[in-house]
Amino acid sequence: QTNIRFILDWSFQGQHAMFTMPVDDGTYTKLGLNVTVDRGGGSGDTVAKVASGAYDLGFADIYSMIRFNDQNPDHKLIAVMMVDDKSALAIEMKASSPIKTPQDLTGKTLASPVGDATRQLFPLFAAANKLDEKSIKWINVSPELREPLLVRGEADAITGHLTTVMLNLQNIGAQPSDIRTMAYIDFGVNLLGHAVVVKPEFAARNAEAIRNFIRGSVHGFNAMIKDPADAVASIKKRDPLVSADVEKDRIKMSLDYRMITENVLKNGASNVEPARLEGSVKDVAEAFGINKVPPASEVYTDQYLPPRSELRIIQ
Amino acid sequence: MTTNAAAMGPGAGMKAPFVRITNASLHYGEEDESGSLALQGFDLEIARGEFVAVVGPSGCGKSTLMKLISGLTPRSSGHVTVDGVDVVRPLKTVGMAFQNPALLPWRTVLENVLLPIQVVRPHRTAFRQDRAPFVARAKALLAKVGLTGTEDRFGWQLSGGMQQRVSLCRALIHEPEILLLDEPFGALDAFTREELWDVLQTLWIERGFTILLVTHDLPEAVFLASRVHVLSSRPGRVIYTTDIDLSRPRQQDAIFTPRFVEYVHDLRAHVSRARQGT
Amino acid sequence: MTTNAAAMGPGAGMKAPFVRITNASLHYGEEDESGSLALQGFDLEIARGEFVAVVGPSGCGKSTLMKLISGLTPRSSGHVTVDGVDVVRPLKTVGMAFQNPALLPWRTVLENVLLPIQVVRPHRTAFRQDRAPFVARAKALLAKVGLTGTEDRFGWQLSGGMQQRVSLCRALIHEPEILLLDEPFGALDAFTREELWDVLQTLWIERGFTILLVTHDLPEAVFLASRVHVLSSRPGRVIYTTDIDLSRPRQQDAIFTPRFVEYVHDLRAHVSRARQGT
Amino acid sequence: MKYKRTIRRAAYSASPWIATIGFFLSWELGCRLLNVPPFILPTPSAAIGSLLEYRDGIWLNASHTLVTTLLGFALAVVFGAGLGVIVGGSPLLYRALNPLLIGFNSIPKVAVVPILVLWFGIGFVPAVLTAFLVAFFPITVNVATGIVTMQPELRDVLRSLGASRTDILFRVGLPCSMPYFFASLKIAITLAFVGSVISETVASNVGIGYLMMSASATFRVPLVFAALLVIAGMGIIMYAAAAVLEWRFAGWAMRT
Amino acid sequence: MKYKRTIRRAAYSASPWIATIGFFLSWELGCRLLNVPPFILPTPSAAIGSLLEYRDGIWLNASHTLVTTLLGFALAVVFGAGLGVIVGGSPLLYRALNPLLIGFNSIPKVAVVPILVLWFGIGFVPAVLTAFLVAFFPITVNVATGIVTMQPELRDVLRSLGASRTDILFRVGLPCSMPYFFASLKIAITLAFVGSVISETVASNVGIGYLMMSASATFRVPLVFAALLVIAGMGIIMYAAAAVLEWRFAGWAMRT
Ligand SMILES: Nc1ncnc2c1ncn2[C@@H]1O[C@H](COP(=O)(O)OP(=O)(O)OP(=O)(O)O)[C@@H](O)[C@H]1O
Ligand SMILES: Nc1ncnc2c1ncn2[C@@H]1O[C@H](COP(=O)(O)OP(=O)(O)OP(=O)(O)O)[C@@H](O)[C@H]1O
Ligand SMILES: [Mg+2]
Ligand SMILES: [Mg+2]
Repeated sequence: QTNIRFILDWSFQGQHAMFTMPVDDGTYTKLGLNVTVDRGGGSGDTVAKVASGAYDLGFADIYSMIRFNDQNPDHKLIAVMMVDDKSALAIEMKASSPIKTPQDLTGKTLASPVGDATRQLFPLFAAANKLDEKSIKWINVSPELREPLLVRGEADAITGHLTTVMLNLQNIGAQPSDIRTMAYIDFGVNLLGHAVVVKPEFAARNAEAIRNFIRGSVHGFNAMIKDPADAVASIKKRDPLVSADVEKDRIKMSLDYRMITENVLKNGASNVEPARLEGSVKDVAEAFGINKVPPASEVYTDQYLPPRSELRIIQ
Repeated sequence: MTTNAAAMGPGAGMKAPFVRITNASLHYGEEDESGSLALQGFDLEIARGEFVAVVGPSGCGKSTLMKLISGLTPRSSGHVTVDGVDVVRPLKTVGMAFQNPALLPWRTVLENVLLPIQVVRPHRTAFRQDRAPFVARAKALLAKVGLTGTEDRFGWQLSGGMQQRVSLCRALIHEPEILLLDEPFGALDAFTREELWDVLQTLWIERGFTILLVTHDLPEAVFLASRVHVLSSRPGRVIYTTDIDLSRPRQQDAIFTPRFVEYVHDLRAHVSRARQGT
Repeated sequence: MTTNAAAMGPGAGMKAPFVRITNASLHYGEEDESGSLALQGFDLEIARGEFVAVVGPSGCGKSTLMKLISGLTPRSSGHVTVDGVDVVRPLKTVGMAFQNPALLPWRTVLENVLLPIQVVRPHRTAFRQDRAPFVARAKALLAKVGLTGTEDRFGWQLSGGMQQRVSLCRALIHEPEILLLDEPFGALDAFTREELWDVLQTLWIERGFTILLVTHDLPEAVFLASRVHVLSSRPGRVIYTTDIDLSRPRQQDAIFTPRFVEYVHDLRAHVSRARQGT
Repeated sequence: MKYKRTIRRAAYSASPWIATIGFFLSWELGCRLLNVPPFILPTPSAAIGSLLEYRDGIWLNASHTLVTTLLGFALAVVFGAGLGVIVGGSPLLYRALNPLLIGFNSIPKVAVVPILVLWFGIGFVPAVLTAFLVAFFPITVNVATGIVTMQPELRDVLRSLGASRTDILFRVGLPCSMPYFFASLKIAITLAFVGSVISETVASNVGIGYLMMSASATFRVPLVFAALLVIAGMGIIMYAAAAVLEWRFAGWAMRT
Repeated sequence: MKYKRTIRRAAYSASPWIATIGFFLSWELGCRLLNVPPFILPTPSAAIGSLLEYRDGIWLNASHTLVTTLLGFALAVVFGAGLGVIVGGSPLLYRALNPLLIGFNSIPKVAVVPILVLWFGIGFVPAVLTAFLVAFFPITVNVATGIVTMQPELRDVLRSLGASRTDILFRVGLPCSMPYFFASLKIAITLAFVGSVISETVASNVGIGYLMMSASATFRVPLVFAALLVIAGMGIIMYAAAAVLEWRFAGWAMRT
């Protein structure tokens, strides 16, 4: 039995069931793993914790990892499983807002946590849509203030993961039809999303364990698709206060927007086209002010993946 | 409860004694606590302008009597009136020198002496407008008790006897109607003490306020007071009273006259009997 | 600095005086501050087992002398040795009754009296093993000063004179080699005071410790001490010394003998002269 | 007169309830009259409703936080009072450590929690440590101040017995500082709750802090306030316990 | 002997420097020996390096935080001491308000900041208010305790003059509570910094809190620690100022 300490990117949410269900149904155990799943405090926090050795594996935004690697060349991490084939970064505004195209954002006020990935990568969005990035007025707020400021009209738009923001807005009384979104992916910014990250040394030492972890997680992915109610139950077991309805919606939304794409349906989970990854890394590196663009091989490796046949995702 | 006294009113006070204590008792703490009954069945009357001394064995309730009259500690039963008014809260017309000097440690000697001026009603307004006359008065008082030059020191920089004299000045400065002095000369050497007897007697003759003096020194009581009360052991009450018929102003050498000595011996006998009662 | 005294050593102390103060002075605060020079050019010797009294005008430095000998306040210059050892830090062999009772307010009377037992070296270990004999001793002492029944009350629930007696018991309980008493009977009535004179004299004759008594009461000094020193006004130094040649144990009626009265008058004259010097 | 006194006594004993209920009533009314949306400030009735609805989950988390806080608080009392005694007893250490202590305490502990987590893992230990780190300082400051300002007359009583510095510290300094110490407990217990909750919001799978995080992440603001009410309630209970001790050990300072 | 005393005096005055430098040295050594990666705990030299490198930006943000904190602290002193006097002077109010105060202060103020932001907008005002809300409680508790435990003998001096309750409060209670008050200032100033920084991390475009947030989002941990050092330094300076006042107004309590 190998012990695996796994840290999520945030507090327990519906889509995390792909990692908790295999714990609950004994899949990991059968694969020779003893997995503990802890909640995290944001992707940045998660990568630091994996790098420090406090955790063995983490679930984090792949671009956060790139930035961390640039700052800490002695403690680089690498992604071993791409979970989100599509980034969910997006800009949200009220449906009644005059902002209809990216260019309409010129001179507007946007609220966002300073560390939010959407905000950090906004330059890519601006460049792709010929928008004067400097004309934007940013307000820095903590996550719990972002949506209320939009609702109250103090911000013209906000940035954040679709799957988070949409549900938050619904929680404070907005209807889906009241909200307009601009997902980066739909506006020329072709980014990937969250991945399972690990220290290369750890991966090298425990190659078979990582492979088995991925096997188990693919099983969880499929189980979550098949039985969302069971998935929610698995989350609720860990945080009894989550709302079943909201998390069910979140699972559906995560699957639709982030996790299940044509690529995934056709090739299975974690099928990363090197050119796409390389392109996005180059763009992101520029936006982050990273001079030494890392080669794709230092960002993501498929060497710990089980055979493609075992990565199949069935809708 | 207050009706009796109120009926007489302040006008009637001319005739009635200035301080009147009738059948008063005082418990410290809860009533049932043993050893906390300090005064019982206490009767005492003091006319306006009188100089009265109280003597008695240690722990008999003399300091308690002071607190009773000034209203610092409420009586448990009985009647206490001052100037015809029932004493239910601290009086505003007393000057009190406590047994322990109790100088405020953050104030200099001068500021300590000026404290009553800053607090007591007619003076405080005047003081705010013009400090000078009050400062002069305080300095004059300090000079009278031999403390010139200590004005700007703190109380805790003085010797025990000096602190006691500061405390006496503090009791006098606002020229109260009634002066309650609890062993004001206890920590002084014989000469300073006798000098201050004169100072106090002169002040009393000039100003005519009412004085209640607690002391252990029987010659002091006889020298200063017009009447001396002897208290019993705890619970205290008056067991003997004598008028001192000596002419005023009394001089230092009066102490050696046979009448004086006789008064002292008489009191001595009664205090002794009071102690025996323990 | 310490060489002189050290050279004599504790062995030599048999011959040398127990307490020896030579040309000592004591400033409070900074040296240049005016009015803070309490003792100057002070000389005093006390033999082991002697009973010495010190009298002098208020503020002349008597309490300061106590602090000098006990090491509570360091001298500014000169020499002070006790038992042949230079006094540079508080001594461990004194029992001190301060001018102000200074009872610890969070301790009951009994606990206050037991304090030295809990602190002073040989006793504290014994006390930890068995409290009973010490509690009995404390109760016996309290009984001697007339405070039976107050053991479990707090200091601040007692009258001034009672507190002073507790403080006296606290100075005695650990049977110190040298006893420094600063007006220990100041707040007591004549009878209690005279009773305690007897108590103290008996203890002294029995135990033979060295006593330095500060008092304002000249008869008290004469009655108790074998030698009396008169201090000058501030800055204090000894200006007159007299041996009291009265047989021991002295009885209460000795007070009225002519020799006694003569001693008192003699001292009176010298204290008066000391004050005039101001 | 007796009647009056009875009324006054009743008013006295009921006063905390009156004040508290009055506070909640005005909060409720304020919210309703100003029509404050619940995601800004829920009414207390909504918060209490949430409290009842999720009582099981809240109870689970609250008990966890309580244990964490108590442990951190206990550490803070022991260490804080100990440091206060040391620092109050030695002017040199007082001077030497003051800047470090002040500097350290000016730092928001949220910034320190991640370090603790990296060292001790997620969950229990960092929360206890955070509660401790946040709470010890007031105790240290107050105990040291109490010792430094002990009455010199009482100190001299001990010195005249040739007592060692430790003896003086324990027999006069400490009792003198008891009222200060108990005052600081009031401050420290509230800070301990703040500390453990903060740590739980940063890194924990359980506890009121985690509950608040996850509730506010999903904008269940009434639930957040229910959690806050629970913390407040626990703080009050803890304080009441300390007040009993205060009466026992520092009652002499309030003698009349 | 004179020589010895000179050395001791020098050690005394240098002690804070020695302690502080010793602290930094052991931190530096610890990091190097244990090979702690900079994203967990940077060495102080790295932090100071960052401090120098970004001094302009840090200075800008620090001065903003300083102003915010000072305003909040000033409010806290005025309100906290005022409330302390009221509460210390009236047993009824003391009893009535205690639970509310304890309850309120057990709540982590991070939870309250969003409400303040929604009411007062982003930036300056909520930060000042947070600093105030965090800092006033220790002052209130200590002032009230100082007043409640004033020496009864001194209170009786005033009462014997027929002084009103206000007079007693101001002429005896307040001076008696001065040592407590100054002790609480030490606590309050550190809390005020914590409060304003916390508020800035939640919602502000400027200030040390914002700087820390954005530095930690970009993994510039040494910069985060540089910011922490700046806060610590400001806290120490503020405290030094308060200590001067303490010596002036409560020096009597430390008489020897
Ligand atoms: N605060 C208190 N609580 C309880 N009992 C007290 C308190 N103050 C005084 N007593 C008791 O009341 C009695 C009288 O005390 P009081 O101080 O009036 O005596 P006194 O005549 O002034 O004695 P002394 O001459 O020694 O000063 C004493 O037995 C004392 O123990
Ligand atoms: N802490 C102090 N700081 C400054 N000066 C002091 C201090 N204590 C005493 N003095 C001064 O030293 C002198 C002697 O004081 P001391 O207390 O020894 O007098 P004393 O002889 O005991 O007088 P008393 O009989 O009044 O008690 C006095 O003038 C006093 O003002
Ligand atoms: Mg008395
Ligand atoms: Mg003296």
